[in-house]
Amino acid sequence: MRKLTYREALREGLSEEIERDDNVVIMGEEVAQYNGAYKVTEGMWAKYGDRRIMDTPISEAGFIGMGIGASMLGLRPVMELMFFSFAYVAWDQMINNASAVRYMSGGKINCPIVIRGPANGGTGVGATHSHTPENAIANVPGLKVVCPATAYDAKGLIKSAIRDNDPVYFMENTLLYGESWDVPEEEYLVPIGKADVKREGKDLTIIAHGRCVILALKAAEILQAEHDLDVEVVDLRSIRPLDEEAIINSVRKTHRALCVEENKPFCGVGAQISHLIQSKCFDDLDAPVKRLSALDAPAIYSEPLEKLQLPNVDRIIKAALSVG
Amino acid sequence: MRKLTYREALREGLSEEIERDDNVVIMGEEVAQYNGAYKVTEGMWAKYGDRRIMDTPISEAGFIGMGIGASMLGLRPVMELMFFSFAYVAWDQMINNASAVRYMSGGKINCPIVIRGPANGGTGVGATHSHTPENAIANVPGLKVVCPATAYDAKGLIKSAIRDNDPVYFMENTLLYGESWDVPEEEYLVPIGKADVKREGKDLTIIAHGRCVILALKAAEILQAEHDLDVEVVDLRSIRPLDEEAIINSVRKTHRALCVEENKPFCGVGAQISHLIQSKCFDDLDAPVKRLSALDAPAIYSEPLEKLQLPNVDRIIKAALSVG
Amino acid sequence: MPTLEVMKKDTKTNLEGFAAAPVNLSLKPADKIKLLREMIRIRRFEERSLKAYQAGSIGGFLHLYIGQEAVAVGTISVGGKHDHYITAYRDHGHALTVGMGMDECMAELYGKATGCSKGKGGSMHYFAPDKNYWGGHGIVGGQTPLGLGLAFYQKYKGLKGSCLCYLGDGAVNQGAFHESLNLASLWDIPVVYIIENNGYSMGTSEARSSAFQHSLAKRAEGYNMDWDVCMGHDIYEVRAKTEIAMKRAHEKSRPTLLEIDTYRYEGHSVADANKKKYRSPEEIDEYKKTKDPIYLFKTKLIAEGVLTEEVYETIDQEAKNEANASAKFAEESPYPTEESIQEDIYWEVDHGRTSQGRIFFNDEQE
Amino acid sequence: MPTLEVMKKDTKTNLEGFAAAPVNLSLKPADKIKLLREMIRIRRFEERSLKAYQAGSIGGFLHLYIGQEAVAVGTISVGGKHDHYITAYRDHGHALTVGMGMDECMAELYGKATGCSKGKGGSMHYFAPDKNYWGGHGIVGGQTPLGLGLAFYQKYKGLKGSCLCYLGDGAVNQGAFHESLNLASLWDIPVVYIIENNGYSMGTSEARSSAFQHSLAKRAEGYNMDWDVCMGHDIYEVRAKTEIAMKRAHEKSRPTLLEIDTYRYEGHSVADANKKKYRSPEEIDEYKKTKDPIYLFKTKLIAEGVLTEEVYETIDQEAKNEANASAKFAEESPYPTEESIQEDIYWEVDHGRTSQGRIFFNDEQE
Ligand SMILES: Cc1ncc(C[n+]2csc(CCOP(=O)(O)OP(=O)(O)O)c2C)c(N)n1
Ligand SMILES: Cc1ncc(C[n+]2csc(CCOP(=O)(O)OP(=O)(O)O)c2C)c(N)n1
Ligand SMILES: [Mg+2]
Ligand SMILES: [Mg+2]
Repeated sequence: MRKLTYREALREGLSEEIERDDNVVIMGEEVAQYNGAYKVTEGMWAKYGDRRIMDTPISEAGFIGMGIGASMLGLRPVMELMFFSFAYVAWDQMINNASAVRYMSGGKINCPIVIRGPANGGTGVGATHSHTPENAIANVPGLKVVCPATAYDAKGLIKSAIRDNDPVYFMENTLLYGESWDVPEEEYLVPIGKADVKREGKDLTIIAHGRCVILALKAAEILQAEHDLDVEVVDLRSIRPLDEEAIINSVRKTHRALCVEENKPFCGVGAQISHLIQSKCFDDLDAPVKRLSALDAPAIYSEPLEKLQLPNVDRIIKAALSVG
Repeated sequence: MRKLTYREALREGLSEEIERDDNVVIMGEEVAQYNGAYKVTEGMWAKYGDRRIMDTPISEAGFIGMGIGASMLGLRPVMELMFFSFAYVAWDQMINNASAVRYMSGGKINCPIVIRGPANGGTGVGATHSHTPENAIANVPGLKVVCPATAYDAKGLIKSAIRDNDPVYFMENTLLYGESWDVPEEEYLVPIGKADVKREGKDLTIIAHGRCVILALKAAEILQAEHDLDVEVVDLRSIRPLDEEAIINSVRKTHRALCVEENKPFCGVGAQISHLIQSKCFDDLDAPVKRLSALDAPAIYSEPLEKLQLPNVDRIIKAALSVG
Repeated sequence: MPTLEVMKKDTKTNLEGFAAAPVNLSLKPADKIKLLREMIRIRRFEERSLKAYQAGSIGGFLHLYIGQEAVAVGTISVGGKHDHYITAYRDHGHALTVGMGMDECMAELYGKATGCSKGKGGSMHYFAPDKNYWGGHGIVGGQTPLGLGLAFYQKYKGLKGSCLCYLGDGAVNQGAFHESLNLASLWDIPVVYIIENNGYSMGTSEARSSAFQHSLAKRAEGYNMDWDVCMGHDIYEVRAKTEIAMKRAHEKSRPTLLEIDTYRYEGHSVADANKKKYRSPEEIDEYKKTKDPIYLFKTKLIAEGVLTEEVYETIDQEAKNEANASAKFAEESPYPTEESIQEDIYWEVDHGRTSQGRIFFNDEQE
Repeated sequence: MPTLEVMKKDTKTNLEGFAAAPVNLSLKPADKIKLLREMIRIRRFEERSLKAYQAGSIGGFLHLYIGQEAVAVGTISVGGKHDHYITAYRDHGHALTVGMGMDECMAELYGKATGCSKGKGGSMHYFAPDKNYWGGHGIVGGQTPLGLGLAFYQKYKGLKGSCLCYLGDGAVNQGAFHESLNLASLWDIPVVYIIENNGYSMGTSEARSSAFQHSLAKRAEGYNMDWDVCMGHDIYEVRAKTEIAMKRAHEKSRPTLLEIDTYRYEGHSVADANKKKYRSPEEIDEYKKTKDPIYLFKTKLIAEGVLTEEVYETIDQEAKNEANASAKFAEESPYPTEESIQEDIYWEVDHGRTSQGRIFFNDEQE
């Protein structure tokens, strides 16, 4: 099958939806004439023009709020945050307006908006540019959060997100943009809220999302080869809605679980999943659920150190072996 | 002993620190001439004047950022958010600048700032005014979060928070402001990071913070009287740092745990604590850790419904009895 | 914008100047009566809601619009099919003006299932998308980018439309508003930002919250945007200046910042204990005596021979009756069901799931 | 501000006007050489860092200041004991000017433990509180309220101080900056906001990101704040206009919005692939030829008889040697230890706990 990079797959998904629906517009800093800070939208402005692909000033609260307002009338804006970290200057718009306007109107309104961008560390951009707030966003009823780990999922999920009638926050990863995966020619969608077992195994379940899935798969191979540990890797793909069934089924089979994520530990996604597992698989568990997160510190700049701070293959192996 | 309301206790703590240290200033909307939207600072402007007690325009990002900047030089600003929910328009300042400037400078700077205000629902103010983001804030290394449940703790903790050399986010509750508790005349501090067992029991541990502690204590009485269930209530008081030892010791004694909080369930503080308990008390638990949170929806306006949405005595009793 | 400046001075001296504006000359007697009736209905509705609040039937916040009626009625009366409206939490006046019913509005205050938001939004969150009314927003300044988006949609679809986005004098110092002004001018978005300047943000006077020259609206010059200042007690002036701004939006797709001076008679919200401390009772009485928008328009219409005392009394009585009836309707309406707490959150949950997986996360307590 | 307007025109025609300003007349030859040396040191330091980046010794972002040297050197050279500085991520120039060493700065870029932030902050996050330098901030506009706070502290303590808070032309459209302008003027805070207008925010020209009249600085009028515009290639003009603003801060405790036109020669960051697409190579060359701040000042000093080609060459060679030495220092320095990842987060953890309980939350993997 043909291979596409994560970046190309996203671009293809975005382009297909732009062509499919006149209500789809892309806005963000440098998405048009500059071709995207990370080139996700490369060539789209030349092809689709100013009306559909719009460069914005550095006013995230303003233009994201504008997108939310326009979405109330039926526009389907896809807003790029150059870094998802910049959501914090637009937090009120993203958390209050996008999530609550439907409820506060008694269901008269919905906001079919997508807010996407890279949410990750690992490239030496430091503490303020490396936030991964999927936990905080998924805490908010009314919002949806997806974190694709592969090109295939990125394309299928961005298309589903754009067609979704609720706000979908779509978190990517700059370290994945250049990686390639099989992506079919023919159109497809990946449903939001469906996890994907990316590796089957019987001894331990690793639950992860985003790039940590890729690291977990690498770790699984080594654990198999060197430690004879047969690991199942469950890629959540969506954080909210959450495919709890997939997690439970896997843990009921393996009796052991490790949650891996790039976020800081306190109240991370792994905490929610650990709680889920202990409540639904209490008698199935042979050992406590373990969690592996970024070392609990602001993202450090120094690249070799940041590699140690983030989950990496070695840390995953160590954690997997430590699951009693 | 004399009784003070939660509001009076806070005011007394604030006043003592204002008089103790010229670097302590109070800023916020309507805190001075209006005497505070919830009267926490009543009379302080008249007593301490414009220099120490400052009214601000409705510019949370601006004035809170200003406070953070001034704190880098040694000022100890106590910023009032009329509602803690308004933090979302100042989120970048509160999350990035207050937490990361120390790290990014290699430890050259610290920000002794306190940001306080009510974070609660239950008064029919609706979805945008009822946020309880202690989980999201405690996720951030560099920040501290405290949630006092009584007048005694409120006074002792606000004084400790003001003297603390790191940023402390201090979450109050409008439904507690008018409630009274014993508060000694003589000065005292309550250490940040120390939980308080507010009721001893042997059958079940309820872990809570803020107003949910008060509800849990009421529920405990009924559970004792009507169901012969002897409940221990652990008041966290601080979310970060967290007194894990107090939680573990209690659960090792009772073998059952229920986490109660007002936040929405996904990645709430209860998830973190549930994970802690299952990992540290795996063999001590007779049943899965249960969690009780607000019903997973934006805060509903209709007051009788909001009472059902939030944790209340009946829901706590039901949840306590459901712990297998 | 010198011409506008002149008009501003103008208003101070010669109120009749605006009666003569085309948009007002075109008003038939019935239209004028309708404008008056809408202002009266707002006031009576809110007076009734205040009673209900004091009786304990209404909780939470209640921000009354009494005194500012000519702003909502005057501005919205100029709008057409593709003109949209969005405001902050002081939203009852705009709601009734766009055509929302007293019943649904009062029931919302009572937190009843028959309320315009099914009791989920409350006083600060009235919405009627079918009437181009987009709320009702509680976070100061938070609605200003939304209004930009409503207007952007008109332009994107090639409609001759606009959005009137209202905010208070205190809200102008929220960052999101500044970002919105720049975007509006930069992108030629047909939005009209209307600062309802009632002189106070809660207990803080305009002078204690904003640094400015001449007027808050003049800040628009920094964004190369047209602006004007307007006396909010004269509905003719409000209509005249709103029409200029709307024309600009419709024909040039250019934004306007319009500051309308007005006054609120009650406290910030009905819970405002200091409403007569941060401003003198004399100040309030003075405005009521000399600038009450209903009284002024009533007098004008009588002078124009369009209205008689008798007709006025009837209109007023009808409004009172309508308000009382709405309170009765609200009283008798049921509260929302417990199940409804988790409805109206996700479109897909209300209309059939399109996604999979768990979407609400409470532990079920078997 | 007519007088300032005049000065602005002035600059266009007559650069000497500013050489004659008292703040410049008072400069001794050695002082002038020092200013030139500082500009050269910045350029050579950054050229060297670019080489290191291209060699792969530096990662993350690297935003070069080359072309803008006269702004940092000119403005900071006017400051005194109680004048503080804070800027965005393009912060190397200001850092060297306040007196930070090339070694600690270069080592920081390499992510080494000997860096000014122990390798924890990187290029965007240089700090030297002991030299009144407060960073180095990565979030656009995020430093503007912090600068307000640094200035507020001077006023609170009754010091004759100020804060020069730098931001870019793209940053002016962040809400926090607008809020800061209003607060600064409303509360008489001695802050000088300096817009380093290099014409672009990444690939977006000033005209595509800001709606304005005449200048970005003129927006200050909306806040009743003094403002000025300044040519950033003439260090004499930069010093003259900075001094006016600082005097205003020191003596009247009033803020200023000062826009300094300048230009960056390199891309937005060294990773900017389009640096010659969103602007023409001719545009870049034109500026280098006619407005290079170092070349202009060098020529001026030679004309003034203060400098000779020989002296210039020595200074330049010394700067290059210093930069190369700093790269060597950085190369040879150790990386931070793994333990250090969890240091410098909480003051109390570094100095002895004052609170109790657990403060870091990773599962320990026994
Ligand atoms: C971001 C934010 N900060 C503070 C508040 C609390 N608050 C609600 S209304 C208000 C005053 C607003 O005054 P103004 O904008 O003049 O509108 P008015 O009430 O006069 O109509 C304040 C401070 C809020 N709702 N949102
Ligand atoms: C809130 C926020 N949005 C976007 C960015 C990404 N970004 C970093 S610099 C920059 C351009 C800023 O341009 P300008 O303010 O003119 O400063 P210059 O780079 O020219 O010095 C952008 C968009 C950011 N760091 N923070
Ligand atoms: Mg007002
Ligand atoms: Mg620039």
